[in-house]
Amino acid sequence: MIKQERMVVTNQQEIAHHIFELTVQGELTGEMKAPGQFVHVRVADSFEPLLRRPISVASIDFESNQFTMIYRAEGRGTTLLSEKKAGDTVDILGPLGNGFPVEQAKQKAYLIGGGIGVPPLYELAKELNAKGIETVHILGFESKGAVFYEDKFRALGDTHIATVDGSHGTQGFVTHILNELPKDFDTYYSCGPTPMLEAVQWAYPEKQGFLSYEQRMGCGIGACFACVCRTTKSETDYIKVCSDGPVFPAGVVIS
Amino acid sequence: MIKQERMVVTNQQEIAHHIFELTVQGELTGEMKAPGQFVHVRVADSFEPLLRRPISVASIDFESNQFTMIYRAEGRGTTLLSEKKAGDTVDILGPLGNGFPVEQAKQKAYLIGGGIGVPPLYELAKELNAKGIETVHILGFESKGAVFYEDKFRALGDTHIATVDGSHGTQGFVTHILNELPKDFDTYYSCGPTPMLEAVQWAYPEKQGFLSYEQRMGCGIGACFACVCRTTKSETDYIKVCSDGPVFPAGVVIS
Amino acid sequence: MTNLNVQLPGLNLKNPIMPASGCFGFGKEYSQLYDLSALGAIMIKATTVETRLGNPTPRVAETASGMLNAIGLQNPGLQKVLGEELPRLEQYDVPIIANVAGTTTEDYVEVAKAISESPNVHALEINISCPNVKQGGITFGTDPDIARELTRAVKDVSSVPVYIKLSPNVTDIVSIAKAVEEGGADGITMINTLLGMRLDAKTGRPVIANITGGLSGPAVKPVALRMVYEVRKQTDLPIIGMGGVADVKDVIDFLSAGANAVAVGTANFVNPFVCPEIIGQLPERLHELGYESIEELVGRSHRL
Amino acid sequence: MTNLNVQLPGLNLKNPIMPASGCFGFGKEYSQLYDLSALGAIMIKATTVETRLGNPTPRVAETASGMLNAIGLQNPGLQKVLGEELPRLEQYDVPIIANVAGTTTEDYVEVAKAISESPNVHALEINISCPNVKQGGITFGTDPDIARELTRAVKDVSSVPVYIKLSPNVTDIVSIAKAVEEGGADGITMINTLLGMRLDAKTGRPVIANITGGLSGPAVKPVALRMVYEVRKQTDLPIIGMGGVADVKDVIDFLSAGANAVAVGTANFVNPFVCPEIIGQLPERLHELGYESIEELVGRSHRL
Ligand SMILES: Cc1cc2nc3c(=O)[nH]c(=O)nc-3n(C[C@H](O)[C@H](O)[C@H](O)COP(=O)(O)OP(=O)(O)OC[C@H]3O[C@@H](n4cnc5c(N)ncnc54)[C@H](O)[C@@H]3O)c2cc1C
Ligand SMILES: Cc1cc2nc3c(=O)[nH]c(=O)nc-3n(C[C@H](O)[C@H](O)[C@H](O)COP(=O)(O)OP(=O)(O)OC[C@H]3O[C@@H](n4cnc5c(N)ncnc54)[C@H](O)[C@@H]3O)c2cc1C
Ligand SMILES: Cc1cc2nc3c(=O)[nH]c(=O)nc-3n(C[C@H](O)[C@H](O)[C@H](O)COP(=O)(O)O)c2cc1C
Ligand SMILES: Cc1cc2nc3c(=O)[nH]c(=O)nc-3n(C[C@H](O)[C@H](O)[C@H](O)COP(=O)(O)O)c2cc1C
Ligand code: FES
Ligand code: FES
Repeated sequence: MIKQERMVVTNQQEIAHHIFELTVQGELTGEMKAPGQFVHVRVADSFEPLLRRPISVASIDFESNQFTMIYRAEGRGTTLLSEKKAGDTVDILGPLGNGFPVEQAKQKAYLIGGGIGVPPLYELAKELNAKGIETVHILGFESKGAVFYEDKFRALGDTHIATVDGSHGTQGFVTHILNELPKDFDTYYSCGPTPMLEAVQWAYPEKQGFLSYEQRMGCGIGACFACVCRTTKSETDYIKVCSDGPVFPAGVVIS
Repeated sequence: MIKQERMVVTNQQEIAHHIFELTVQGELTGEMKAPGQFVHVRVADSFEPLLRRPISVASIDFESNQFTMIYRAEGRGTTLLSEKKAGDTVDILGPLGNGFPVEQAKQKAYLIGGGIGVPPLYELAKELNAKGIETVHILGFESKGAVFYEDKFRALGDTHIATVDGSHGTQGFVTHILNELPKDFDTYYSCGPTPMLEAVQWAYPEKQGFLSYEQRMGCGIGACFACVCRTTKSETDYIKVCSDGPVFPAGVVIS
Repeated sequence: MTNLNVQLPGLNLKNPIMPASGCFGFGKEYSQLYDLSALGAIMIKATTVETRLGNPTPRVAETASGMLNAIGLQNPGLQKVLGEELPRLEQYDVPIIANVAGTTTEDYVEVAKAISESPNVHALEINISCPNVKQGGITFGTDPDIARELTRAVKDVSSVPVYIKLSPNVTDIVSIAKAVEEGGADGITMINTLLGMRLDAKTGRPVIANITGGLSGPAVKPVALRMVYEVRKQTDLPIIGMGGVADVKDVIDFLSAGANAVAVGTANFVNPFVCPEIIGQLPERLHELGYESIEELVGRSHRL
Repeated sequence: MTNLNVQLPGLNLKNPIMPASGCFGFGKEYSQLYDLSALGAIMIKATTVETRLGNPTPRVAETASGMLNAIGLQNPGLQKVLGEELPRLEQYDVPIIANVAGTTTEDYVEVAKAISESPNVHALEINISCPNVKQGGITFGTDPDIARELTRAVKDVSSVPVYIKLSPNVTDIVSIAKAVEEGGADGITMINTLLGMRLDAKTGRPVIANITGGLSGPAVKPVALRMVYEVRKQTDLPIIGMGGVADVKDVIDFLSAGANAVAVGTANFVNPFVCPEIIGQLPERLHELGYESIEELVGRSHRL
């Protein structure tokens, strides 16, 4: 069930350049169903900035009723969010959307992420590993300073890093790494900028894949039609990223 | 000179019901010329709320470059201001306006204040006493819970308190006390709600008096014409509370 | 006992609060969050004859204390609304106000006629003010003569009272209000969004794919309130007021200015529980102000 | 080297930034804070033939990300402006744009003629859009024919270029822009304030004594930007854009939408140093965006 809750910040820290890891505690955590779901965060009690910010769930700790988000403080809203300290509260609406179908992977999965699309893949990797699925992580970042969670991903499986400027790992995009890797997996999961999602779909036309999309949002729950995309199904068919997604099987969404 | 400075909060505490005492430190303090001047406070870095809030200077400590304001947290802006803690900074523009002419008192002065008009009278009382002027303080509040600085005023001179509901001191308005007091003073100074200022002028038509007025403000420095009042001088004469006042001799302002 | 009941043409409202059209879909999503029967009414998303996919994305952008949208009347079309959306809403004890849109007078008439016959549609809201579609929409709302004629045409076919939704993007909103009154409108809803624009700071490109969008949210409240006040001065038609309402104080403001009921749009995105919260706070707030019913309060700013 | 220089009819601007009329008085107060010669120009407070005391107080009220004002054109009158205010401004190396207001065409003509002859007045800004006076003001700005005729009359007598200040409270701002262009305007300044209202939460009384007031500040920026963009699409007249500008990014937005220079109003109240601060930041910002002059940037949103 979707809840709106004033959650308590238990930890916030900058883990890479302008990248913050924010952990909050509260009952909403218990409602989470799958990695890849997101929450809609009200960054201030004022009406300026007005809209909530969609942020993915990066890891869940059901035992302590906490979950973690990782986000880039870039615009006005995320910058305000980054100023919250342990003990402060944040108004969070969630969990929203449908996550990655963990049960679809059989033996080995590729998890392909770019930038702030990387965070939801972490909870996904944890859950896949817990089910005995081998995970390989291919993660792209702007530059060395923006890399986060490399060790955490390594602890769960083979991990390859690309940076645009080559300051860490392979120089270039994740697709450069994909070209070098064997295709010995059954399922891929991907989250990142839309051009990257496109490229990943191109790279593995014959594989089962699941992609997490981004769109500007209003309500976040499916009521305002802000976040729609057309689909390959028909001329008049569309999906809402917030409530039908953000994760869709490869080949469905026209971006 | 008027300065705009990000001043450091050195102390903030609630000293009566919804009444806060806020002390800030910075160079702007050194620019203050007279009790009764005010500052224009930006309560948030956001543009919501947009306008600065005018708040009087309640006491000045030139040695430590600090000054104190006392204000009621009522609307949105003052409530936000009341959330600032020691170490935070506040954007302050000031000092603004002309204060009470301390040099006009000869031997004994009445200081008559109502509610949040009381604060500037405290610095005034200090300065008058420092010059050897005897001060009598007649202060009105809503109720016992709203009374502040009673002891501090007592330490400087005779102090009479009125509360509207009679929960402390005399029941009623300051004018009830004025009626009982001798007229053995040469100058009065007053700050408070406009009806109170009117009543005080009525009570002492033959005395030299100085009144501090309030008006809604835009700029606070005399440029926008938001805060004007007509005067008794002529049909077309007016003053600006922010830059010509807020203190005017009795008999000048038509309120 | 404070009385929140409001009687308007076609509408017997438990309370004066309803979600605004386009900000609540067809109620399905919010019904997961609370019981829709708590609401005074529901204004459903604009319905057109055919299925509409609306504008390309991005469709929303944030502005200072407000937002722009250019959804472009996306909706499943008359048949689906009649066959699926409205029947699903029948389970709730809440009157539906159906928002009707179109490109031609014939479109409006077709939708109005059919949708007004649905059992739970108690009133129509004729959207002559949508700024986000190339044809129809706002053009009907900016010319008094066209607005009058469209009102007549819709009145002729509707089996329920007709409210006309006014656009704020006009020189003289009172003249439009008067015109739709002459056309036989049973009431007015106001305001729709103000036409605005945001540019991407880096590229200078309009953020909204449609280039311009409709401004809503707290930023527009002063304009909305002024317009309700002006229209109330010149007509006795019932007014459902909206534009930037986000809390119970805003509701009191619109009622004071002369609105008989109040719709909440954008604020639903900020706080999905805002409507039931306001409804819960209204009795105490009325009491504090010394009123015992909504009707007593309505228009108080004009009586001072 | 980034070039901030802008050439407009009558105005050779060091940079495109100027305080907006009514938000800077006659410069005296701000001259205590910084050297006015840093500014691109100064738009002085509206001047009328006779001394005006303006409206009763309260004259300002805060709204979400904005404010309302109903100053009512208070000013010392033509003679004092000519004799005292303008001469005092001569000490600064900054062109003055004189804002002209009135009740009748004759008023406008009288002020325009006299004030345009002052040595430091390089252009006139004809205020046909003040929403806060009972007569004149906005009525001239909402009817294209009246606007055209007033422009002609003023042009006939002015010894400097004439800019017409447009009201946003219209259905079709482009038609007014076109009309004043036909009337011979040398440029347009836009926008003036949007008519709005705020009520006291307790009493329901309008906070502004004049009942309604003009809305300004960040809240109106999306509307202002949209209007500049629309007008730029339809005319080559120079535009001085304004409405909600509070920082250097806002300035870039207005230039991108097609304004040739930008005025800053309400933001002066929030940060009295906002104009020189923006001017200081412009070169770096232009550089970051890959432009070497203001003129290169102007209208980029139309070229995408
Ligand atoms: C389903 C989903 C999950 C996301 N998960 C993450 C995450 O885990 N970590 C992370 O850093 N970012 C994530 N994003 C992107 C994140 O929402 C934006 O970076 C953020 O909203 C920008 O807000 P701002 O205040 O920094 O920017 P501003 O420029 O102030 O934003 C202005 C408006 O645009 C919207 N906006 C701007 N960029 C985006 C964007 N890329 N996607 C959607 N809306 C945008 C904002 O929400 C806001 O309404 C996610 C987006 C979606 C749709
Ligand atoms: C010269 C001067 C000195 C003042 N000194 C003090 C002081 O020392 N202590 C104190 O508590 N108060 C003082 N006030 C009053 C104080 O400015 C207001 O209480 C405060 O601005 C209200 O802001 P808010 O955010 O609580 O209310 P809101 O309702 O959010 O205010 C909305 C707008 O109205 C203005 N406003 C509301 N009430 C007043 C008022 N009474 N006077 C002027 N503007 C108002 C605000 O500044 C703001 O622009 C002084 C006012 C003036 C003019
Ligand atoms: C995302 C969105 C979609 C809207 N869709 C419609 C619509 O379909 N029909 C309509 O009449 N108004 C529509 N509106 C306008 C609202 O109903 C309302 O008039 C306006 O937003 C002002 O109210 P607010 O400030 O409370 O949002 C829409 C507004 C928003 C924000
Ligand atoms: C207090 C105040 C007084 C104003 N007086 C005038 C005026 O005398 N003449 C005029 O043309 N515009 C006047 N304006 C309008 C501004 O010049 C400007 O057009 C408007 O405020 C929008 O810009 P902003 O959002 O940057 O303030 C005034 C605005 C304010 C806030
Ligand atoms: S954000 Fe409102 S429908 Fe998706
Ligand atoms: S507040 Fe602007 S002149 Fe006084």
